[in-house]
Amino acid sequence: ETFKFAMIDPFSGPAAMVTERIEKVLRYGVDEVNAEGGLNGEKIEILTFDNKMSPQETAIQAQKAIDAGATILQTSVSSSNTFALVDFVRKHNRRNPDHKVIVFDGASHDPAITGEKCSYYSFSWVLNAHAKTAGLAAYLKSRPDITKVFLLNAEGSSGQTSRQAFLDMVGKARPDIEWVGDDTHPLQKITDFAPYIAKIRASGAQAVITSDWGADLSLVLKAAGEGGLKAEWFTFFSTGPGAPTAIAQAGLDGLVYSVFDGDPGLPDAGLQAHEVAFRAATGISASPFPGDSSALRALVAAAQKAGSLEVDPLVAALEGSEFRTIYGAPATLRPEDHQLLTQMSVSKFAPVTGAALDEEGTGWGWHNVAVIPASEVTLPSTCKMKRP
Amino acid sequence: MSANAIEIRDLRKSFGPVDIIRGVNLELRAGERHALIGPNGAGKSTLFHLISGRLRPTSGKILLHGQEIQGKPPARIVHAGLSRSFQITNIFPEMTVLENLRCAVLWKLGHRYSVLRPLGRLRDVEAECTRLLEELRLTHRRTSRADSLSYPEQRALELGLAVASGADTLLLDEPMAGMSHSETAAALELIMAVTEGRSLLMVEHDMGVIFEMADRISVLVYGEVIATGTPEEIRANPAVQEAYLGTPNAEEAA
Amino acid sequence: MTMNAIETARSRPGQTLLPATLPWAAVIAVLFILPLAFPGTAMVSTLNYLGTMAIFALSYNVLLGQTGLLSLGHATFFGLGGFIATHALLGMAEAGWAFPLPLLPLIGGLGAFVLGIFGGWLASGKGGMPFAMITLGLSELVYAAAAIFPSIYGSEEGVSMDRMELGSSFGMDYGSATDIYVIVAVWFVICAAGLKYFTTTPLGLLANAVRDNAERVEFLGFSARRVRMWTYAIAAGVAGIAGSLAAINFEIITVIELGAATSTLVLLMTYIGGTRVFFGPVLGAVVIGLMKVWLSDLTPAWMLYFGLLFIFVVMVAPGGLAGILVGAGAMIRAGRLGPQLPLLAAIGGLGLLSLAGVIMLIELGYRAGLDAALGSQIRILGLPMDAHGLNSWGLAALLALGGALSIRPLLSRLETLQHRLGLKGGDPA
Amino acid sequence: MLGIRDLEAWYGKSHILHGVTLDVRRGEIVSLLGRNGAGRSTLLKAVMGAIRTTGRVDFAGTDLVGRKPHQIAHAGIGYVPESRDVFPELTVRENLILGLKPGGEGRWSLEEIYDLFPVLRTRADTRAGALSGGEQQMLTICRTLIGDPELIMVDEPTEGLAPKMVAAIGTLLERIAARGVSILLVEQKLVIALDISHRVYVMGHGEIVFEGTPAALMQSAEVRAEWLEV
Amino acid sequence: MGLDVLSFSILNSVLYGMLLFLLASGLTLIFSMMGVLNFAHASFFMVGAYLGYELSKDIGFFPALVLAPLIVGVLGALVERYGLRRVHRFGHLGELLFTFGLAFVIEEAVQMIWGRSSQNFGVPAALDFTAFELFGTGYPAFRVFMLVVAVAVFAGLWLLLTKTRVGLIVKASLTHPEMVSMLGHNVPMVFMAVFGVGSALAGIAGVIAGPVLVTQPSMAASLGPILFVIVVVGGLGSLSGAFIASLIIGFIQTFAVAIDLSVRDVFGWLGVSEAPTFLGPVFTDAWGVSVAQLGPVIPYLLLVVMLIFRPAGLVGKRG
Ligand SMILES: Nc1ncnc2c1ncn2[C@@H]1O[C@H](COP(=O)(O)OP(=O)(O)OP(=O)(O)O)[C@@H](O)[C@H]1O
Ligand SMILES: Nc1ncnc2c1ncn2[C@@H]1O[C@H](COP(=O)(O)OP(=O)(O)OP(=O)(O)O)[C@@H](O)[C@H]1O
Ligand SMILES: [Mg+2]
Ligand SMILES: [Mg+2]
Repeated sequence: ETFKFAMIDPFSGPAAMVTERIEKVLRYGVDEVNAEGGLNGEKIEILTFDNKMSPQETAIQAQKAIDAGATILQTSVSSSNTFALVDFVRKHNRRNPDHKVIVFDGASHDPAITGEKCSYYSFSWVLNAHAKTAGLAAYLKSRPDITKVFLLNAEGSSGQTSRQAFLDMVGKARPDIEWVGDDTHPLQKITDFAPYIAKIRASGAQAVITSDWGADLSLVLKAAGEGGLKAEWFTFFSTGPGAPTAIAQAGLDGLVYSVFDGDPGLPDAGLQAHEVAFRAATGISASPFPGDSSALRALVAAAQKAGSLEVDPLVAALEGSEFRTIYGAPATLRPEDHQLLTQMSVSKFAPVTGAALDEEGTGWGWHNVAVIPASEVTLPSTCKMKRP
Repeated sequence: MSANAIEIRDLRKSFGPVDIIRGVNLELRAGERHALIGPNGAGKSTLFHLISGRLRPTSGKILLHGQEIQGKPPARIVHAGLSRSFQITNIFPEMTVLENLRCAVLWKLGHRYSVLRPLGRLRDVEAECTRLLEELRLTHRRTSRADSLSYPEQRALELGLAVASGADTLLLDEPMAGMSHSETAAALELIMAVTEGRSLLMVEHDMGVIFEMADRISVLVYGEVIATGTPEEIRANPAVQEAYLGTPNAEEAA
Repeated sequence: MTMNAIETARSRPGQTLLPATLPWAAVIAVLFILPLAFPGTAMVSTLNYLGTMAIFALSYNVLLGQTGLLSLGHATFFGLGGFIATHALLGMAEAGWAFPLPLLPLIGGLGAFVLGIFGGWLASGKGGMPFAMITLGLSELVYAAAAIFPSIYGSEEGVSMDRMELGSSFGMDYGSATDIYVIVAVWFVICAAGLKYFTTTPLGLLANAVRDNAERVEFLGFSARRVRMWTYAIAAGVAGIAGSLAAINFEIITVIELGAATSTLVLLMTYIGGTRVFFGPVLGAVVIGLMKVWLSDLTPAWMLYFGLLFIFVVMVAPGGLAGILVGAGAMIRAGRLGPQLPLLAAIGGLGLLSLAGVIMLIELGYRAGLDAALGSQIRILGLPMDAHGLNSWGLAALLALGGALSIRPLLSRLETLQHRLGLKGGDPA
Repeated sequence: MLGIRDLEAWYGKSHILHGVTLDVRRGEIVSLLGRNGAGRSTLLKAVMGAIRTTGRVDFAGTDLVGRKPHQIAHAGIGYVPESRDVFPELTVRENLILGLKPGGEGRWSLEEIYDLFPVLRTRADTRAGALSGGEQQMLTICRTLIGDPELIMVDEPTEGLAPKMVAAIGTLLERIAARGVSILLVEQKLVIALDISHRVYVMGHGEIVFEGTPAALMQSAEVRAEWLEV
Repeated sequence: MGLDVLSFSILNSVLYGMLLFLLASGLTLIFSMMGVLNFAHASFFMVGAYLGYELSKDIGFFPALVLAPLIVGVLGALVERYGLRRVHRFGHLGELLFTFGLAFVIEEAVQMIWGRSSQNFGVPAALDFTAFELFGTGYPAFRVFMLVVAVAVFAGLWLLLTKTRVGLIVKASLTHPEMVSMLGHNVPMVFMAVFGVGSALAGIAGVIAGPVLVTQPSMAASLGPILFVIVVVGGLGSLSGAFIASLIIGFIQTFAVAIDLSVRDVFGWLGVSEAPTFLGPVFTDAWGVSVAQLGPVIPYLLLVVMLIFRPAGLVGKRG
């Protein structure tokens, strides 16, 4: 008898690149937990289901996961799938009160998941876009030299939510900033960003803020390097796969900042040890995906506290649980909206020397420039949760 | 209604700089069998294309029962009562003979684009198709795919499609092309039978056929009608001999 | 007699020779038995998915098989139907109207039909490649519009609904997948019967005529464009019904459902199933649908198998799976299968061996390359193998190549035999 | 020049030619007559390697059976099919260019071809598919001629031609033969064939049933009655 | 728009257009000659990029620029010989679907071999410098190199098509393969060669584009559809048409970004400053749409309009 943890993510198609890494992080964490006795003595078993990056397919696969006996359904890649899963489980739990399941949101960062769509059975294990923007705003207060900023975001809810947050929150924190550009581009459709770079340069921007990720981010950074653009880049997802390679190739030495829950540049011994061990085992960095480890750590504690692996006691125990993230930072899961609260880190990407951790074999790595405490990135809950 | 089924007035057609039809005047009297002959490349098929709406004329008029049809799309011209066959067999190869004919009779029986009743229940369609199959001597092939028919059978079907649409005016473009003597004779008999009571304009190179079936003959040379008359008049016309027949007895060679 | 035998020697899988009512009885019987045979919610909701895709594929075949039109954007109507139905449900639920859920596809279908008339009017001036390209362009436009109108399409996350909000009707509250199964099954029978009926109507016949020889149709008094437009609209309407059913089943509809990937999927289903047999697309939808939903559990390489299956069908069975079945059925009835059986069995056996080899090669390849992190030890088809072991690779290659090579002489013997039996036309040159 | 021995040929499973033996000598015009369906066209296709064949086809010292059509064409055999196989999407000039062998022009230059049929010159840039039926027939013959074959096999070249043109084709064939090109002619119109041929063969049911001079054929009323439709 | 933005945009348009042309040239070649709408063309492009990356690690960029396309060409020829040729007799639909399946297989195979992450394929050192300065900013030499290669390919293909009979043979063979072979042409060889050359062109484009774009498994899918737009808008099978269409699309996509304009601005000039509310949120949605967002859509609009009003395309002569 095992405790079944289902991972419902795109295991094929372009997005599989991300899934693949998340799976490694998760398996590594589960192996650790199982080695120490599992959840109250029960081993965790990972089941994987390919949702092919489609919300509809997510529903099919979720049903399969439930039939296979999974207690926790986790999805990480893309908020659209997360929404679909949260919705599916909300209805499922209502229609099948004897077979309830829990949703873990492992990496998607749309604030709506713990905001208007929040659900008693869903938990978000990463900081959301609003929190990250708050972190960015806090950091920019220490950079009065930056006054001309260009906004570049993708179409679609994720890019547009971030864009609005930048305008509101950064604008409020730094009223002196002039928005010299505000472009929305199609999602994952642009093959050559050179025109955008020309426009950014012409605007005289000192910095670009972007919520782009994946191929879009790699392409835009490459184009920036090629076009000789010297502006600084503030990004959420440049620790993710592909981006470090692109930055190093583009030669954007010290120009790209990661504003994220954490990164390998943080001076924490535990983190360093974890990264080294993890890289030795899997060949990739663990830092871009902190959600899985956080979820597992909270789960172990909650299982102990609840003394049961039944859904309702587990959910009750998960609420308000406190633990440390892989970055070594204290974190809590806020009971009101099931949103993770923790500190943030701002780092920039530049060449490293010696035994320091480099990324994707580029010889470049993250250098921490600031840690933003949790208090600065904690925003009030907007969730109106229906509790059973 | 005019006494002429088709009346063509000063019709012209050019492709780019080349004038192919250069002021054709032609009358097809109601109920007559009229043959159109002329050297290769004279423009006979082009004239048929112009009349039937496959091509638009550059200038001139075409009247069908007194109604102007030049430049109209083919379907409209069919509605006005004219239908044609093609020099190169032009049927529905992957459908059965029966289905070919069904398509052809649908419009005249008023069923058009209907989805109201299945074809099997349309008595009038079935009756008409049965009659046509009989007439074309294709009854034994009714469920064969059209592309599995022998060449003369395909030509018969081609003719059937033209006849089936119920038009009272028919244009046939070399209906016997590629047939042997005995096949030609059979085809001629068939054509005579199915065109009974209709006006017919037909292109053919086989002089034997033409002199046997035509009430009148027009000769088209370089895009102009150089002569129209009874078979005897045409045979005797020196200009026709010069332009088309070659030596006076060349027709025996054919 | 024309020399270009290549153009004319197209596939000619004959009409099915089964009595007309038999497949229908079989279909209805199967629809009854299925949910009993496969309990479990996931299985039922998979069946629901297959049912909707089967309707979708049938609608696509109105274009591809019946009218000879290659649409690269049929999913547009599947998706739009789904959005229309979803918004209708949301609107009616908010207004508090009582509308029986099973009739919701009517709204989606009607909406898609009307849009289909418009799209068909634009696209059907020509057949062939221009038609394919216009449908591609139109569907890309509709897809791109989704990014511009998030209030209709709901951004990437789509629009979700709760199908129970319309209340109970027909004695069901629509909470369980089984209720939805009833809806899908009934709609499947309605759509299949309707489309089958359509093939027997004058317009259905004209669609065939347009496929065969669009120009000649004009000289019979019909407008090929109008025929295309109406068949396009009908196909769109049925696709809209399928899309509505998908929306009801998943309770969410997203722009992915009207994108190129979905259009491709339905094309694959229809073609692999077989375009010249009425139920062919259904077969394709079931096979591909199952592969899509279940194969991804068994192997990370499912997309590769998908592509290979597709290439295989295109190369050796242009009549699709249904074409093979119909051909085999005809042979059995003609009593011609008997003499071929030993050879066929040998070919089948070797084919399976070769297939096993190919599967091993692919799985080993994935383990050696992409999934190297999972370790080199792997069980393939029950055999323990090692992605870094020479033996494993050798065995796989031996099976794959050996099987394929030893099949070749057998295939030519089969061909000679079929010649002797008078089954094969066409000259070997 | 061309020596056909015991040629058998099949369309798929149907056996059409049953051991045909036939010779064409250099510069000779030989006609192959027979009823519809006798197998004359099939013989030409068999020589060209387009269908399954057994037997021998000796041409200029080599056996052509089993060779690919393009190799047979290279060996020096030109073929004018009975259906007008012009390339409809190409222009008249392009059609002719495709007939050229890699070495360029031989006995017949492009200009000379145009002189033979002036209408082709005026239509040089017209899509071949738009040509009249008769013009397509001329084009097909010319396309083969320009490839400079040693032997040319013509299948019903006068089909669909106006009477005046029919006579012209006869003259043309004689001119071709006068340049040392052998001709194997399949023809329906007996008068033309007998008029220009040196020798004739009559074919029936896939076999040669008569061989001799035109005069001999004219004398043999039974042969004509039984194997020809006149 | 300042002069600097304008001149940079023009440069970028031309270069992006040329990149598209490099890719579209092979597709046009295959499509125009063989009538095969090759859905796997972008996949060959991707294989070219990966091979270019792999080979340039060992033998350097320029040898790789020669060798990788050759390998891709041979691959293409093999695909034609053992795949397409068999399917040919089932008509164009069969061929199209075959390439469809092939695209799947190639994409998966590439991932199986190289993984799903992007490859570290950078601009070669020899071309990693500034070609010239414009308004104080340098322009990378590699992009200029790309332009040169594109023009060379255009010229080479043009010669191939106009100075040899290959084009005629293939075109004629589409409808009458037996007749063409009876005129002495080895039709199967020519088909194989054409497909091979077309694929090799995709390979060249891959090696060139690999360092500029990101070498990753999704690079095929993201470029595929736009290539069809180019081939169709240019006029089926017209090389110069494809050249012009590539440039047009390059300009559209670049200038759509450069022009800062949204629906709101346009109505602003007309004196309407707020979105009408009577149709609910639909108008508010449309209000914020900018030209930059429409950029990627315009080609498809062009495609549809073109097919409706001028199906032969820009330069197509034969409808
Ligand atoms: N689209 C076109 N472009 C240029 N020339 C054309 C076109 N269509 C036809 N022609 C020319 O018009 C002339 C008349 O052709 P048409 O087919 O009408 O001749 P025809 O009298 O039917 O001859 P035949 O008896 O040989 O069939 C021919 O010379 C042909 O080349
Ligand atoms: N592609 C084919 N497949 C099967 N049988 C064929 C095919 N072509 C011709 N035949 C048959 O072969 C026989 C000989 O045909 P062939 O074309 O050689 O005759 P022919 O003497 O040239 O007559 P015609 O005057 O009709 O041209 C006929 O019985 C015909 O039906
Ligand atoms: Mg004509
Ligand atoms: Mg013949």
